[in-house]
Amino acid sequence: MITEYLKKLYETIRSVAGITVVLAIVVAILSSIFRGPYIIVNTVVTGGMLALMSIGLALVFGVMNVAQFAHGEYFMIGSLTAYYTFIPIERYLGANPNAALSFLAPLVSILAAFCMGALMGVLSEKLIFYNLRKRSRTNWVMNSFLLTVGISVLLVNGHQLIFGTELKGIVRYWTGRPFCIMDVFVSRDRCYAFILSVLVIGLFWLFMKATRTGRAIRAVSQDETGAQMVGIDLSGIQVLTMALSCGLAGIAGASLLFMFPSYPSVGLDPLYMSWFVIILAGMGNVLGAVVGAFMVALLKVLTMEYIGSGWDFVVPTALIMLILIFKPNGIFGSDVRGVLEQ
Amino acid sequence: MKILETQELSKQFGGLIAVNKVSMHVKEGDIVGLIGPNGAGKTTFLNAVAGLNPPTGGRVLFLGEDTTGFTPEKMCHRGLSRSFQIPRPYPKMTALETVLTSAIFGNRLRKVKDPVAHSRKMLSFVEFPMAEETITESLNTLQLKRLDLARALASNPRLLFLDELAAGLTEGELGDIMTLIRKIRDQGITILMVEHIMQLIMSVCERLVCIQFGNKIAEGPTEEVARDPTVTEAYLGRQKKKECSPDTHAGAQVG
Amino acid sequence: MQTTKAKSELNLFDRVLDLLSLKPLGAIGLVILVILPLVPPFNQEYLIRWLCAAALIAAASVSFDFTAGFINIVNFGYYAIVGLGGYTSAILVDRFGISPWIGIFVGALSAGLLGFFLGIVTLRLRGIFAAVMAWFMGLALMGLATKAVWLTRGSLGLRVERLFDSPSNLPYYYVILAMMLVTYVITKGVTRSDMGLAFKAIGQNMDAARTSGINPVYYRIVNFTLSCTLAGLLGGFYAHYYGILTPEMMHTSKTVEVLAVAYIGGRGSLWGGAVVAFPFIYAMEMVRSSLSNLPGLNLILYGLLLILVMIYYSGGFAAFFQQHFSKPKNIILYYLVNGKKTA
Amino acid sequence: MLLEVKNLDAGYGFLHILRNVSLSVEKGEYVCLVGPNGAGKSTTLKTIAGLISPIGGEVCFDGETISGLAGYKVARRGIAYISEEMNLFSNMTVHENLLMGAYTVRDKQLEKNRLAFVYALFPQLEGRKNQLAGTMSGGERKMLGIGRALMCNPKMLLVDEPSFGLAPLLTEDVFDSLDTLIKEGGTILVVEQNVTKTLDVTDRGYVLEHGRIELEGPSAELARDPHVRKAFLGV
Repeated sequence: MITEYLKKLYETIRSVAGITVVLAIVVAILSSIFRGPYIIVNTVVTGGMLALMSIGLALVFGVMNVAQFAHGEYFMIGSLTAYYTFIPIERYLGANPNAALSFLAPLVSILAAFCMGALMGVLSEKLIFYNLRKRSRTNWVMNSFLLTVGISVLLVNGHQLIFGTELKGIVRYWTGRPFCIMDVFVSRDRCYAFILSVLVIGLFWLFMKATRTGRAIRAVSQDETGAQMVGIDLSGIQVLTMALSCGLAGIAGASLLFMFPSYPSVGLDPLYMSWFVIILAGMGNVLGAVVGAFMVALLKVLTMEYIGSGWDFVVPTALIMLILIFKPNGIFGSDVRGVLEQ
Repeated sequence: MKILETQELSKQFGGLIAVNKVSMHVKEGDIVGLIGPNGAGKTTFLNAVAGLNPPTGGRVLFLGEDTTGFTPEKMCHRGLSRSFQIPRPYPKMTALETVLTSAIFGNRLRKVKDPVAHSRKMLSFVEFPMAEETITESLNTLQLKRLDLARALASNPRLLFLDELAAGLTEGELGDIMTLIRKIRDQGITILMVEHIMQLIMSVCERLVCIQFGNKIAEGPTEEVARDPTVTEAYLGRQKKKECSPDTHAGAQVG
Repeated sequence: MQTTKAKSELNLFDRVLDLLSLKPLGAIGLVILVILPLVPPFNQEYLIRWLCAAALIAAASVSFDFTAGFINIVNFGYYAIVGLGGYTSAILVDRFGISPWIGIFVGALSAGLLGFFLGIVTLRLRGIFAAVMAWFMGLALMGLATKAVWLTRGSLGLRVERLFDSPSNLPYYYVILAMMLVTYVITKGVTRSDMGLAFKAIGQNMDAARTSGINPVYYRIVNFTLSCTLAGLLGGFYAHYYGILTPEMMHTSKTVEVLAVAYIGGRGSLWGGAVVAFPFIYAMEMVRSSLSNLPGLNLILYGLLLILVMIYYSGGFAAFFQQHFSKPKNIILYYLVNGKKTA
Repeated sequence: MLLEVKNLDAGYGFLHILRNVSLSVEKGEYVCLVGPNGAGKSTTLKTIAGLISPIGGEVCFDGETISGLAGYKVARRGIAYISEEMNLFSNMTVHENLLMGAYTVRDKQLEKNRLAFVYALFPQLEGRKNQLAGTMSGGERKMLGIGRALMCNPKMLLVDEPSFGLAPLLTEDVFDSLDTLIKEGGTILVVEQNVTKTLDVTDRGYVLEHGRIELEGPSAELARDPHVRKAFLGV
């Protein structure tokens, strides 16, 4: 029994995915030993948020075959919503201190960001993708991709038009001394952001695995016709998927508001990073996206550490190009059928 | 003379063996039918020979040359052409342009002097009923099939693969297609056709090859193959009544 | 596709037009563009500057459409390649003191080389993957330009020698107009030849194209190389016209601008983008300058128009034109739109 | 009349396949639709199931018009369609696939009952409960496909080529399970290319050729018809 499990484990590790994951863990541990544990801490904190972004991206690709270029814009919407929710509350708190409210305020802002992101997601599906789907399904992947490009332009400049280009950020969500983890001082915000991302991913996972609707979403991503055959309303699932995906991006944007103040093109960096993740992990592979997010985060942290800040963009890009050339399916494989043919 | 010969040709997709060691041959000037139930691996076999999905085992000999694993464009230049089961030519091109691609690029080795005239000839040869400037998107099945055939013929092939040319046609159209196939053969073009409509097979083909589950189960003159009990069984199902069920159950669980 | 006999029957004017792949209407448009900056109110410097920008976008959209509209691969790193041409030329001129006129061509060559490389690496990739590949290539190039400070001065911006000494925009306008014409004539010429047929075939149905004897490897590489060389040429102009290069110019949003113009103009038409670019850029600049209290409004219109065209009128302006104006009853109009009948 | 198809015309885009097809199925009947490949059998089933919208004609189920409804709405009315390639959710386990089949069933108890019923019908499936559907063999996939369709307690089954890609022995098994369903009061419309076998087990049949119904009648009569033999073997 045990040998069987070991054998299975060995088989998994021997695959490309296994080798990469093991390698990443080894590298992370080694570099933490040589350079200090902050590498692991940074990786984990960045990775959590990146995972939130990436699963949304992977989900939309898996279920709707839409390669989102505008995903960063939902991140931006999230941070913007959080800013405009949090600031009034903080101002109110300045006048009437209230412990319970000051604890809840960040959570309320993040929840608002989720709702706003989801709302925008629903709007884009209803107003844009639905119409394209109705009119023509030829060359769908490419055409919908270009549509998301249009959405991105629209949202970025919409932000600029309405809210201006200045940075709209906050210093911190949570007051208090930073935590000390493994001799590294980590601000409370970062810590809570990580905990939140783990929580949300966990909830998301539970939703996908255990609920009826979650199963329906997975079913649609695996076989659209089959899903219709068992009575699943495709368009409903598509709207829901879009809402979930954009809502998750909104949460990421909101909970990182202290790091990334909101401005029109704040979403670009998260967009690029989450694209790295899903190319690395395989487009449409949601579980792969979670693992991939931490790997990309590690890569980013290491590049900054060893090569220098600013190169954290060039090195992952070069790596992604190699992956695209040699393993366009990603290291965990793509679940989406027919992507390579389109 | 054998124009095409396959030796133990196999094609495997992951764990699935779609074509399993099929050896067959086509003689010059023949019309050979490739038959078998749905999902038997006929189209996969054609693709493996034509290079669209290179075989994973065995050899292909075309005109005496080992062409295993050649790209489709190379096979086309050697003189092998094919029509598609679901003709999806270039949606935004005109009918003439569609045929022109083949007339220009398919004849690299035996250059056609005036490709436009050649393409027009091909269009009239297959009796393409529409104007040559029609955009292919707006054609119906029969027109598309004829157009695809003209495209396949424009490269002056020695051997032509027809993949379910008659599928989806009405009975009246069937007769026209039969005449057309014979007309093509009279041009000196050897034909290997995958077909389901037995009426067409029986009246046109001289030899038949039958495959089932990727294995060749019969090969020979048409009448002989059609009478072959294994072939009849593959098509009509087993004639005998149900046998004792415990046996079947045991077999199912193993498989 | 015309026979040589038919060609010799044409008069000299029509033959020149045919050589330039222009219809009489296009020639008239070109003449208008040539004299436009000389007549008031267009002879003001800032309006000529707009014209230059429009011509640049027009030329870019033509060579972009050469890839996107024919072999059906959207080169998402297009402006990064433009930037590569610009930077190469600028650095050569700066470091080795060669003439900008030569620098532009070396820049174009370097971009062409990258295009060749890009064509090879995207060979196995289809559709979206090829687009993403080009996108990341562009991002990597931009990252390099930002970080290789010793070479490019990074985001501080690289000062570049201008083509002409005079501060006037007029000579630049004629240069870019000529480049636009060259881009159009080359790409249109190629697509009118047999090669264009091969491009369309591999773009529309790879399997059918291959069984018709078309080698997709060769044509894809040729297409990428040519399109990128032309992009590099435009990059050289960009550098020596604006006089300053920053990595920001290689940004994806610039590509999006070109993409929008090319798609609104009509994919696969080549001329559509070039025609649409002028009124479009003018309108955008008007919006931007007259409604300066509403920043970004012009780009919102951009995005909106792109979305609407993509959903409701995927053929763009070219398809609209084909549908409504290409077969007028009047003989003179017919001649203007379609040229002399050659068949 | 449980299912009534009147003068149905259908096809994919401009590819016109069905021409004026009319057929009907009574409650509790076992009806087959046979015909050569490419005759339009699968298209008929897909059109009834709402996966293709018809060009003309009407489909009535249980007295109500269902033609033109989206696929999921047809499924919710109680028509379970089992396609040729099964359309299983290959990255889900057998158990999850079956639960998906009961997507429209809100009643937990009913769901449990159906699950027990399916596992009783296909004991092999219970043993492979936690296996991924994508890793199963052809015969098991077929059973899972039928099992999944049965989970929603359908009023009627549309089965497309139950023998598709199966060895003869496994085909028998699949037909046996359909037989069991009929005995328990189910209604089935089956499409098959294995003619003799199908006509042997069904009550009534339709012969479809070139998108038209050429013959109809009790299966035993059809099996003796010389035209049927000619249509399939050309002899």
